[in-house]
Amino acid sequence: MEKPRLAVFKFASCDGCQLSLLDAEDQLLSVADALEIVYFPEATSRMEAGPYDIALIEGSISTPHDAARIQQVRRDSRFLMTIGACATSGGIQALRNGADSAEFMRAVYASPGYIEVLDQSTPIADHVTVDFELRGCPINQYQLIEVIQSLLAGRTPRTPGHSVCLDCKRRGTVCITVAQGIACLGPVTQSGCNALCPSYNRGCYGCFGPASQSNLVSLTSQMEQDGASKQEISNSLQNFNNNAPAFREESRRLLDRNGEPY
Amino acid sequence: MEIQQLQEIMQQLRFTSDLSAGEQQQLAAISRFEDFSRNETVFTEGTEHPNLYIILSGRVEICMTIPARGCLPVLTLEEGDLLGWSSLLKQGEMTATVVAVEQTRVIAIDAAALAQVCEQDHDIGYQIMRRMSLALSQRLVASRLQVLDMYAVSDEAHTLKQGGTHE
Amino acid sequence: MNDSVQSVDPETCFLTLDEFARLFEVLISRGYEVIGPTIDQEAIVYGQLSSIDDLPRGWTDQQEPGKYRLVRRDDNALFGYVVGPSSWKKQLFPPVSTLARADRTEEGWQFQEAKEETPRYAFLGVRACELAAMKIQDRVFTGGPYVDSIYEQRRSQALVIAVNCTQAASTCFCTSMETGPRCKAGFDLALTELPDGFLVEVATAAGAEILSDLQTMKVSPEQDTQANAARQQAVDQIERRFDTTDIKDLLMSNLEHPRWDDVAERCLSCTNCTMVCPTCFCSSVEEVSDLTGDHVERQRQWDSCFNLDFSYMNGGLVRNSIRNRYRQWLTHKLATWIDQFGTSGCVGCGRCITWCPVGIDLTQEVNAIRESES
Amino acid sequence: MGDRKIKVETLTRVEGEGGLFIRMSGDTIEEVRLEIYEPPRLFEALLRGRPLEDTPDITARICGICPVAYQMSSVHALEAALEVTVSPEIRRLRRLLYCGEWIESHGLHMHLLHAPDFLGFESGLEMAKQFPEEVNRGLRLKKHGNQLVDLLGGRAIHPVNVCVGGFYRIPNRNEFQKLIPDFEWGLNAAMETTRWVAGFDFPEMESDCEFISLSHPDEYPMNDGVMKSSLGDVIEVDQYEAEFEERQVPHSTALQAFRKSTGRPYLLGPLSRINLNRQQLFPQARKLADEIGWEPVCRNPHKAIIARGLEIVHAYEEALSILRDQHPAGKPRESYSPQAGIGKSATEAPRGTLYHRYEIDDQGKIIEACIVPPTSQNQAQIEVDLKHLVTESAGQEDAELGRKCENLVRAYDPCISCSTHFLKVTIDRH
Amino acid sequence: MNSTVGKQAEKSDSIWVAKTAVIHEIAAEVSGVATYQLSLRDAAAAQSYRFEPGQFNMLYIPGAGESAISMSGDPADCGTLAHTIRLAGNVTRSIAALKVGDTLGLRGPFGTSWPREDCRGKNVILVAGGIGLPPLRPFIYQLLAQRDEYGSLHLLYGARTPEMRVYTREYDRWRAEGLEIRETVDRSSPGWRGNVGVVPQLLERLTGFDPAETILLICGPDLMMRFTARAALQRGMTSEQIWVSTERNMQCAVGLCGHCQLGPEFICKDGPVFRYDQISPYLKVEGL
Repeated sequence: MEKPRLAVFKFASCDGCQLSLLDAEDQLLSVADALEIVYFPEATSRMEAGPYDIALIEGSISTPHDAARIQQVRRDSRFLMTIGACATSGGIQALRNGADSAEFMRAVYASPGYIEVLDQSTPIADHVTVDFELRGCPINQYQLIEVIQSLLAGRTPRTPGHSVCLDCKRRGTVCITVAQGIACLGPVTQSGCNALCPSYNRGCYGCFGPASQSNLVSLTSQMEQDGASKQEISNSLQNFNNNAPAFREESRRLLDRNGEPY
Repeated sequence: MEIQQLQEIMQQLRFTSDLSAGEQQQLAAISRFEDFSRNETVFTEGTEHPNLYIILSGRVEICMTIPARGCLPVLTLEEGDLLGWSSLLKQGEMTATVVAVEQTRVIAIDAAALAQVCEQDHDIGYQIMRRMSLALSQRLVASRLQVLDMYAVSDEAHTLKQGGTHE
Repeated sequence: MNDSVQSVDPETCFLTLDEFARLFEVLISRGYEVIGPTIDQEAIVYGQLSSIDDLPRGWTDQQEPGKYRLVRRDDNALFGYVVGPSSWKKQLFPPVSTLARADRTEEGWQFQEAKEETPRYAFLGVRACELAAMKIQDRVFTGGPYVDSIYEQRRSQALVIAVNCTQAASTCFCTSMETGPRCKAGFDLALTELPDGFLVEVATAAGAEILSDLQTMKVSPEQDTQANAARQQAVDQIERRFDTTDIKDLLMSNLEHPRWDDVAERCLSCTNCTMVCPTCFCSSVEEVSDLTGDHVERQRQWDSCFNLDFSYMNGGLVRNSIRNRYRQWLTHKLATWIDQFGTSGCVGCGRCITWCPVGIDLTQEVNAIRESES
Repeated sequence: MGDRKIKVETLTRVEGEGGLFIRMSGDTIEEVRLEIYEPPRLFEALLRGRPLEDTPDITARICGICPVAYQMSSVHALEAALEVTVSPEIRRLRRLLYCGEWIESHGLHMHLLHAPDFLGFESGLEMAKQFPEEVNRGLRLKKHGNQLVDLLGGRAIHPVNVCVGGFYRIPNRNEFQKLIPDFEWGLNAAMETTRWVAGFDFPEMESDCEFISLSHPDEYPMNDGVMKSSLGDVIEVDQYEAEFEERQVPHSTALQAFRKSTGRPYLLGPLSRINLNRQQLFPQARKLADEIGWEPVCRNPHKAIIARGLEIVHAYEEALSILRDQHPAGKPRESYSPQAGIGKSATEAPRGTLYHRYEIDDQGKIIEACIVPPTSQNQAQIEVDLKHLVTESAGQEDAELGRKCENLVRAYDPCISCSTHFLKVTIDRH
Repeated sequence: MNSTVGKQAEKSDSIWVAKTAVIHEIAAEVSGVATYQLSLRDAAAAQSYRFEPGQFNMLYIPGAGESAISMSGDPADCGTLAHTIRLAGNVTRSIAALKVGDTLGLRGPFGTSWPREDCRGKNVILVAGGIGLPPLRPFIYQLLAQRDEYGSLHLLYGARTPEMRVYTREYDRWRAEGLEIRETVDRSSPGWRGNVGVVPQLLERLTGFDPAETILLICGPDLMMRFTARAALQRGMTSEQIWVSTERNMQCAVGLCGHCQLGPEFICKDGPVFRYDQISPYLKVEGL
């Protein structure tokens, strides 16, 4: 049987998610054995054209060139999977979406005229059909391996959708909000990090984006009751998944609508 | 002779069995037996039709026409089922085409006469309409169930996008 | 611990603080892993103890809906707190355990039990509500036609040393659930803490055997009075009342009550209440395999009815809203549990109230429904 | 000979995406250009107005390969602005964290990205088939680095435990102790690896560049010190922006860094660090440098792979010394109250000096941020060295010349992801 | 009440450990549905294995997981265990990838069975919808094996389309042995001369039985069961005469994991077969 052809593509991102694959030191060689890695510039000089069986996409779309490039990648790829917050929600760089992007460019570049960028940094799914999304900033290496394993076995990958809280309890972390009054996005954030931050005595900052049916209004109301300002709460939602609809809407509700419901 | 025979049968049919003898007789007076051979059309969608039917034996199918797909059967009716309510309710043209799937014997009731009977005697009219409502409500429930496609293979396309599909 | 061997009228004796300190070495030398209260992560949790010094000496907990704080006591009480975020469920029904293994061989799949050595626990500091919770989980895991061997083995080997509450938190309502605060059954030894030692009730042979390694004293009438007063203090401090009259019918006849929508606006569906609950027992099994897929383990993990996927069926989700999931949890805990196991699933420990990040109080939710009825 | 253009569309085995463009007219080299395709992500702009506490988490996202470096430079700069001094214990732990990143990043670059060039493979994964022992050893080293960052930072990529003032939580002694056996093995393995790469067949090359790195009297430079130059002078970190400047050069659309006083580009990174701080290496690393005959000043950029090996050895030694002597006792972080001010810091990322400057207001919000990553500073020097290489090898076929250039670029371990928000970029690939 | 014979054969066996089953035969039924004949590899286990109609096994593909699949073979022959499986999820897709001779894991049997004793001396109407026929088939075999002990026997079967009807090859034999079969499909297709319409209508029309002396057994989607039961109640039957086989997310199969709860019932352990009065209040509540 021919091995599935794997390609890894990068758009606007930090490289961390594709590094997760190279960081799977124990499985890396067996992954490389089970698949043909035919396009993965960070790891190999082998650069074959499509079609690809599995394409991993890192990064968001933020330039006209990338907007065109992703279309070709989609045409070339049978199973297209986005990896990480940039690709699934637009990434930290989507913070510019609401802002004056020309002003943003001027703040960083002396003569921004050279740089051709779109006003918005958007997730891959805004441009092409995505077959599977792996969340996280960065993604969880074990989830990535599980997905690859599932694809090899012809299964639907299993990645849990529960909140961070469940993982805190499974690993025996005491709730930092209740016991210490530390603000935490855990109750509304999807698991995947194994409830990392609370185990390091800090509040979850939402790397894996909103959990399904997350009740943000209730959590942010509680945070306000505990003394946080709307600006501070909104700020806590404006991280790597700021453009994920649930976080984005709640942040806007707090700031633009002064907390009034839509 | 035929009226008597009709009346006897009406005592058995679920549509008419618990009507009073007088009412059954009134109904029998405006009814007659009719037979359709296999593949014979009972009435056609878009036409006006004088009769209402109760099926005694055999089977008919209700078909509706979709261009390029032809006349598609949506429901089959058999013994005891009511057919052709449009003619009684004076809704104008028939809403479907009905064809006998096999040799079928029906009681054909003159719709205009039945309407008149109901009009003149609201007691019997109430009885007839109540039964018809029941039959139609069952038909309606059945149609809903059909629409819901109960047996559709609900593929376990399980949360392909993390969290995404549940929102 | 086995109910049937518990004597009806337990013997009582007194243990000085010094002798109590020796209890640890006695237990450890007898091969027990001592689990009890200790301070970790700004809370009193149940963890492995090696000496009396690991106990939360001089600390107490203050609790209210959505809030827990450690506070210094003005004495050196060792068990001067109420209950914390952890329960003994963690030891008896571990958050993660391997149920079985599968290995692909030339003759096809081979399946075998995942044999793990069962730890022999001595639980120190079990509260009355927690004894009730263990009894409830006993029914769940061992009372039906199918017995969960992991639970059963851990449970049957465990020594239970209860400690009577001498104070209560604002979230406690064990008196309403008739589970406390006095430890009445289900223990090997039960302690009541006094300033200079412990009153010890001996309920089983196993308990007596442990005590035989320690110097015990006769209980003086003053000590007895003191202990009664200490226990009474807990009773007196319980302010929360919860009316459980006909609660099953009340809830099951109000499955479409608007209050479920109301609580759904507040509920985060975060699973915290179910995770801290000492009786909640839902779990899921995950397949854990190597990349070849030839060696697979089935891992059971705590799960929660608040999880969206929990009710997944045929490509859809049965309880696809927070309202439905909260209703499931509450009606199960307080109503249908009675049908299934003959008791309420709630012991009145108040953990779900304290550890809810937004302070949802199940007693208030039920009261709201009850009030709308009358 | 007429016009000649050589284009390497996509540089492989480097972090981030870029290309290489060479234009010659006859024997004259008109242009040698590293092209950057990475879209800008505007970090300095989006930091403005945010609480300073967010900075280490956000700047880490500039680069998934060296997030620790970003976190280190940012917390040091912010602590400077806040006038916070961290305890010796925290300082030591920060070095330990940095050791983890160096081991991981150097391990990755040496085994999976760079070594295949010397042995003729498309990738480290391909190379593993013929050199399983070496690649597996490399993966294990890399894994140790990750384990260390994982323990102290919470996770290998974008650690969560670093904060202004220290850490959120300090792991307990037991957690540190557990790593020691692996690290003892790793120290020996790292020496083996270094001996292995030292035996590669290196192309002859001499770069007359200026080496610059942090320097510290008592320790190998990581998160503290002054800037030292191979020209002999010393620059205070405070003077960084006064001394180094970015300029538009005619042959490139990118801004490139030069030293004002010399008007010439300079080189940061492992080669510079070793050349300037060899005496501060831990004993075994220093001994190994002698053993493999490391020159007093190595000017061959291809040999940076050996420098990385020596630095891994050093990182293992230093990590072990910290791990063995770890008795967490003090508070995990220093407290502070917000105050208006400006803070600057430079630390040594695996690829070289990473400079941060922040201006904060009295509420603790960021007013202005300036981040200067090593790769964007090295770019000018890389182009100079490329030009040199092209001049010497002009007679070769396009493909061969292109390949040689690509190999040279890889020797610097450029991190294009990092450099982008700083560099002027053109998105036009063609 | 109906019996539970799901206790493990040997006390020492963990309830969590599957037994190795070998695939003997795979017969395609209809699109996406096939019947697998399995046998337990361990001779002693195979020897002692017994099940009652209505019960299910957990079939296990390591790595993919377990799936609850009804027994669909003849309970008189427990040597081979038939399971009719529809491709739906990870597990069933993985099973579909297996071939004759391959192995998989099996735990069971679990759950309650059809009320054989209640049926004795009564008319029995079996109503099946779609893939709801396989769980009834063992009971059909059982009824027909002792045909004399029952009154009239009817099978009312509704499928989505004529092509989706399962076990059609057996209908003639069943008819010959005394089972009257009526079928209907939701959607007709060319050449279909049978009924079009939904299953409850078959029950509405059914004549020649005394509702008071009849037991109705229903297996199919929740909705189909509710409306079939409704039609039966309209015909004068009582809830006590109606039995249904329900479906929820069965995972542990022994009532210990909580997934398949419906009201007070764990479907895996207290069901899947319930008397209608016991379960109907909960079937009607949305999202319970």
